Amino acid sequence: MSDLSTAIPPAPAKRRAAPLLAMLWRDKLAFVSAIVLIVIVLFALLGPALLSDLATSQNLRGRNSPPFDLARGWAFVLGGDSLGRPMLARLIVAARSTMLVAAGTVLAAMAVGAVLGLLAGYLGKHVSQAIMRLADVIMSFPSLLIAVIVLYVLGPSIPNMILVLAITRIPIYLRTTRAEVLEVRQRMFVQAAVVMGASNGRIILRHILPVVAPTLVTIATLDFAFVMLAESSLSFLGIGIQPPDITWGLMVAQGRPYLTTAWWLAFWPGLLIVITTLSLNLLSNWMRVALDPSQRWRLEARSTKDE
Amino acid sequence: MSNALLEVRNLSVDFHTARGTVHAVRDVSWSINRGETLAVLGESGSGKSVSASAVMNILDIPPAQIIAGEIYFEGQNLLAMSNEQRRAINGKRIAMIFQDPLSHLNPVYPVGWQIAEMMTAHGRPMSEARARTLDLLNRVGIPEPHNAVGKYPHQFSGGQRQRLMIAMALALKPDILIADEPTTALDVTIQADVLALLKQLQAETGMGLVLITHDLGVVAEIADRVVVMSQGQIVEQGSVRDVYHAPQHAYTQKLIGSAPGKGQIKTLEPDLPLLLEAKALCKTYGRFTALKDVSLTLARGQSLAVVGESGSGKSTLARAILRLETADSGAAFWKGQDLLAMSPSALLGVRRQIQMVFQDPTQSLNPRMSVYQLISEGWDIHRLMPDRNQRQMRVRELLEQVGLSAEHASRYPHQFSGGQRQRIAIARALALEPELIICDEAVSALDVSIQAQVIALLDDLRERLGISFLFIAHDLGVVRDFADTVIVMKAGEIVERGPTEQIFSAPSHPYTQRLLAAALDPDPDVQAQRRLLATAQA
Amino acid sequence: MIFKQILVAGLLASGAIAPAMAQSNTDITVVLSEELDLVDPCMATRSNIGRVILQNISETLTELDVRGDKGLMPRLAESWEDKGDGTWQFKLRPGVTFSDGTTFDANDVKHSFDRVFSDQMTCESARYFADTELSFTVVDDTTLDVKAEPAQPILPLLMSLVTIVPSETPMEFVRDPIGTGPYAMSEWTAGQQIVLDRRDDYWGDAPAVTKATYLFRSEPAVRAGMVAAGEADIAPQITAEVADNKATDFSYLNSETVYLRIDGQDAPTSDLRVRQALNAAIEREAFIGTVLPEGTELAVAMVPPTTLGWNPDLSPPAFDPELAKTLLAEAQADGIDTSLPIEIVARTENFPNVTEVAEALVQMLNEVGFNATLRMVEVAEHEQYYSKPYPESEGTRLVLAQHDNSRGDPAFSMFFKYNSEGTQSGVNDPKVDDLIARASAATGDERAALWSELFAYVHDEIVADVLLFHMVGLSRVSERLDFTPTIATNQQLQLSEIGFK
Amino acid sequence: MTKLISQRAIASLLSLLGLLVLVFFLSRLTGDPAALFLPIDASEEMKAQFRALNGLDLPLLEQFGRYVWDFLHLDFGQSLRKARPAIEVVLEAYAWTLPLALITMTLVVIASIVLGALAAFNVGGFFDRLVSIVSLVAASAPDFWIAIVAIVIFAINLSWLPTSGVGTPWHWILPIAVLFIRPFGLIVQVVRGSMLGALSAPYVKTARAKGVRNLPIIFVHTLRNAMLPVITVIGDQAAAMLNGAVIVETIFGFPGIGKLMIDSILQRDFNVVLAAIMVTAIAIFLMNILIDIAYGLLDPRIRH
Repeated sequence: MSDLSTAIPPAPAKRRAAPLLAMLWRDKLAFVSAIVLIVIVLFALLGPALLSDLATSQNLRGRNSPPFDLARGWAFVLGGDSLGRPMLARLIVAARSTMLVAAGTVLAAMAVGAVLGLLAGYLGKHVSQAIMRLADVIMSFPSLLIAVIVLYVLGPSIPNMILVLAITRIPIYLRTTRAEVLEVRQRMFVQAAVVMGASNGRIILRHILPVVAPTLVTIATLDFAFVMLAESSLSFLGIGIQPPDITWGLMVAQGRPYLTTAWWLAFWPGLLIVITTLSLNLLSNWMRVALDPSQRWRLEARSTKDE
Repeated sequence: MSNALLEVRNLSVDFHTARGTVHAVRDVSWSINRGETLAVLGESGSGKSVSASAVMNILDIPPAQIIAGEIYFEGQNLLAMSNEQRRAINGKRIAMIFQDPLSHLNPVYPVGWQIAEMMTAHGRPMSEARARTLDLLNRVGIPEPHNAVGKYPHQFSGGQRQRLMIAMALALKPDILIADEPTTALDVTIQADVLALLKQLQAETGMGLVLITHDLGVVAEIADRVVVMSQGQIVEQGSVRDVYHAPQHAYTQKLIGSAPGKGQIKTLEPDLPLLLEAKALCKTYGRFTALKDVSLTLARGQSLAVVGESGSGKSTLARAILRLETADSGAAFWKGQDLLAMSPSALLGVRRQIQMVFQDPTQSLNPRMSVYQLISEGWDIHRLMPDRNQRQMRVRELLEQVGLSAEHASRYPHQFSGGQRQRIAIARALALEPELIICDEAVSALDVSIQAQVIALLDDLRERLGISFLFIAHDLGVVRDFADTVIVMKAGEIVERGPTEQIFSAPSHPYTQRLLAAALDPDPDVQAQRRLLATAQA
Repeated sequence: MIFKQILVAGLLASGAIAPAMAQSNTDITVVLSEELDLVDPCMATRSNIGRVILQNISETLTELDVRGDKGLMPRLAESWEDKGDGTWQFKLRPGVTFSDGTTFDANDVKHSFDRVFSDQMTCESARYFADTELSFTVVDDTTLDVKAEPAQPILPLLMSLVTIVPSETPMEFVRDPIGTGPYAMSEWTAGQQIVLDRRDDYWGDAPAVTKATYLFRSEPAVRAGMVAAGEADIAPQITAEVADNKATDFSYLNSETVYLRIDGQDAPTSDLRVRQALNAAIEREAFIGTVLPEGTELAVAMVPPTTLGWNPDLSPPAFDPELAKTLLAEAQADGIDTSLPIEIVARTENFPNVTEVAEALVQMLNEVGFNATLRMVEVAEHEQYYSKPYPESEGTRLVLAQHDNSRGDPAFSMFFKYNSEGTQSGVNDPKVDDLIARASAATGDERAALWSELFAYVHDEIVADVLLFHMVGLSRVSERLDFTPTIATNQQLQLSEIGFK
Repeated sequence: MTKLISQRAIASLLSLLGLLVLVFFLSRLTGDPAALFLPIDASEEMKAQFRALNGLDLPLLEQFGRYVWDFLHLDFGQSLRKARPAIEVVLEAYAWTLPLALITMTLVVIASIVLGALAAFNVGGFFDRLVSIVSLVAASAPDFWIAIVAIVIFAINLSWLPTSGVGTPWHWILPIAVLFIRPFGLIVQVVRGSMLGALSAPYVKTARAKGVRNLPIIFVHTLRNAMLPVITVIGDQAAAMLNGAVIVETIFGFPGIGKLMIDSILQRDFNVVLAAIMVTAIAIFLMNILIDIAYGLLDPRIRH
């Protein structure tokens, strides 16, 4: 028998998207999570354009109106806030800044962290040492102090908030990338590339980065949740995003005094944070399995049983 | 119902995998009694280990699923028993040892504890277990048992670890011992020792031994009966001599036919121009000497084999020449220029001329690149062949040259079998039209039938394209078939060198002699004779 | 699983803890919002310190009656008289001892003031004597002459702000305050608690409370909850949202005034009509009972109504958006660029619901056509905008601020807020400067009349700022106590005023 | 080991110095402590006097030189607000943070390891799903929200526990419980993931072939092997906790380093901030050494 005959039958040519969707459908929790996230992204994209006026129309005498009362229109179905603005509209509008801060932070931190991590992992010992010490410094720099410094010097705004949070998150990506690079560069295919004469840049970009990327993406999804909570905590301490900007984290922090009297002020944005982070976590768990050839059967095996 | 102590009857097991359900074994039956040795022979993917795993209740369910069949032990169907009942049999009545003792021993516990646990898990008191552990270590030949019990697996050599596994498996004097490829990862001389130990122990305890292996030599050395498996089914079974001398099934015939070490021995043509000359290469890692004063010459069209056991420095030699490692001293002249002192830009030019094929194609091919990308990467690096159509044509040619077809170009490494992957690696090496290919254990991980094909392919390339080979291997049979010159290395030094013919027929160094003596012949009669000879000498 | 264990443990324990937490006898626990950095008597005018030590540990020569209308009352001084030429003579109470056993005499007073003005430490009380030079002459143990240069008509009132320490007290911040008050500090565990014990050898009537423990919790809900749960007896400064129990929660004017400081030198607020429009655009009544607690009063002056010279004739500007629009249009017609950005700068945590108040203000201004935005900042940054020199901006900034004056005299406010030299002033008006100077130097009815005139001028004529509210403080007091918080509860909390039911 | 520790110590010292420089200069960009220490209507003379008393009127570089000089003599300077040595203030707060972090992390480690390991063994089952969902929710809930709700429910409505403070062991239950939640959620997931990998390792097969029971397989054979990545995450979480639990400390009136840090930052008490950062950095350094020792204890391959 020839080894050709034992070749695993090739999958149909147009793979990639369709099987991924099918695998997503197998994991019902991940599927729901994906839908939830798409809805939130839609909120973020369209919400401010459609609902911005509604979300800022105050009514001091109609403040803290309770939820599930349609008398004042659909926008008040989740109640009104402490200035009589409709919670639902505000939540939808706030999705944009919330996502902007979280996504901006994660992307910025990941980009900077990954580049530094690749350099630290691949270049010589001295570069590596220097970068790692830098990471140590950032790690032990209290994030609250970074927040106060940046916001004092540059003023509170969404881009500055992203800057603050991104700085504090860089070491996570840096350390992970470096550790992975140190492992991956020992792999045979990297050595094979060296033998062929590939340059450092080519090895980093073509051979190491693609292998490291899935890990980074997984961390990024988890970090997304962390950043939303961190942003919320900074708002709670009074050194985060400030009105008139509006994020879910800020809404939770602002609803804090009303926890005993008007629970819905802090509850809905808190719930949205939990739902978003939960969805991201579930989706990232799914992704970890779906992207790992040795684990993927868990999602595919069920398909043979289902059919 | 038969009288066999252990009988597997009509067992069928499915695996649910990424690409649908795989019938791992179909309708497999075998049996064994005390005192017998049964070999289950098969190549990778033949399902030879599955029935043993089913006996031990260590199949992962899912993805595995037992579709049909029974396993009788002392007339009781194991598959109908509770987990607790089977647990009580495991280790005590039927024990098992595995291929890779380093990963099958728990890395974080002392070996003494692990051996004693075999006994405490079955209700023996700790004090008794400790005492017996010392006995066992003594019996399997571990030096200084009192010291050894407190050591961890990584502090032992490969052969010692397998001895430890054996000690553990035999702690409760089981009736059956299942050995799954027990010597595959070991050097030949150590393999011989371990097999001898197994045989002695079997003689002492009278246990039945089920030996799962891919190696005809091991079967010839130790087994009474053999079951040959292919693609999940038993294709042939019978006494070892009958099966070897008169194989009935086509698969068995092919398997026996592809065993290495039988071909025509090549001779080096004289007066070939010198291509590579290494002079006095040295390399140490801390206190460990990997290379000591190693020199060699390689001519155009020559195929030079470097033979040695693990730790002999043979791979370091290749890596030092390729500058994957920095040699401490010495020089390596490529067409008269010292590779080790070359500037990066000059080196880039030479890299095109020397290519390497690694041991494990699963790891040496970037899993995220398609075959087309893998093969054409060298052209990107060296800025060759900018024309896309030309590239596609050349990739097709190369794939066909190594026995693959053009439509494989768009696929990814994980979609191929091990042998096919090694072909891709060879095609990648050929793409840059090198003058020298360094093969570092390039066929060691492959099944024999595929090994033979790859060797034939390399041979063909050498003849047609005049490529030189530096062939690093531990398998003497393969070396005998492929090389015209052989260098034998031990502990970083070259102990013997010469034409293949001379090394195999009249080895001068005692180490070379030991190596050759320890190599197992697939013919049971030859092995039987050697055993007689050895006993006579002793 | 762990949770369950904790819950079970909690359940089992709940019976056991409850009695332990309940306060028997006459010990009380006070839960304050801010921890104390220092306990030095010379810092007693800082409200978080004053609440613990002022008149409890350390006493002053005089004391302002804030419960009744008795005005300035004797404390360590039995009487005082103006000897003319800026000199006041104080007759000190005899037979008073400090908690360390030493006897109180005139030298202690002199030393206390030396400490306040010492250049080796920075005592807060010094600020009340900014441009006044004091010299002390000890006549005898119980008689002291104080000469002020220039003459200071409210010197006896100022004496209510300086605590008296023994003359042995070193010229550095002390951690074991010694005073003549009815209580002595027996424990200070930084970050945790301060304990005051009643003194047996106090010169006055023995108060009912024998021991007071001060705890510190920044969260209002927690403070209120502690009283509800019996862990504390008094929780000042709770928020309206948690004040849901009529039997225990008291509201009172707390001497804080909230206003928008206008920079009269900046466009467009340099125009009177624009300032009037700002005032008319704000519907002050809408805040009360919504984002601000019931009882909050509309402000017509920088100081609360209990202050000398308060002008009852002033009335808050009516909410009239049409008027505001008209005024703006007129200003626009005269070439004032009313579309210039107006940034309202407010400080987080300045007072409960400050963010809501600020957001509502911005909306109200924008509804009549202002181009207003909000900028919430933390305390250090707020200080940058609040005090001179003001940072440049494209349009102008309105600083939302809260000013506290429970001292009974506008002198403590008006110079800083309205004088052209005042650190937080946005006004540059010679008439204002003149009125402040004359009022500060005057005494009696003349002083009151001049302050009144100033209030009216600032409020009605030049419309110097947007005065908003006299704030209400809310405190929760355990039902077992006989105690009503007052306007001074912000600055001090006299344990001797607390009784038991 | 000593070599490793001394290498780490040198590396840490370098980053500590970098940190010192950065914090010193950056924090001085954030405004004037005099304005915050003194009342808003304090005169310019008083502010100048405060600055002079605290050496804040000197040129920045001279201030830094003096600070470094004192620092080398282990003098962290006076707290600008508390008129006490900064180091004293910090150590006092640390005496509270340390036991809080220690107790919480101990509980977190025990709970998350037991639950995570059992979930991994039961992968795909009901218990596994329950643990996964609970841990995910735990890892994604805002802690101040939980803290206040917990006080309202357990202390005010049910009166089971004191609302806040540190007087008795009962006072510690709520802060610990709230602080417990997020690291628990994170570590459970890591334990579960790591255990899933370890349970498919070859030595587990050996143990099963030996006839070892399930519980010893999980908790003796597999867990110890699965602990390395878990230890790393535990280290990260413990480091975060050694930085103080700002929110929990603020809400529960817990006088720890987190609350001290935020107060000092907001009040620009530079010396306390610097001292707190230095002490924290040293604590984290010591903890990292403990983590290294734990690695060695768990895995003999690292030890040798």
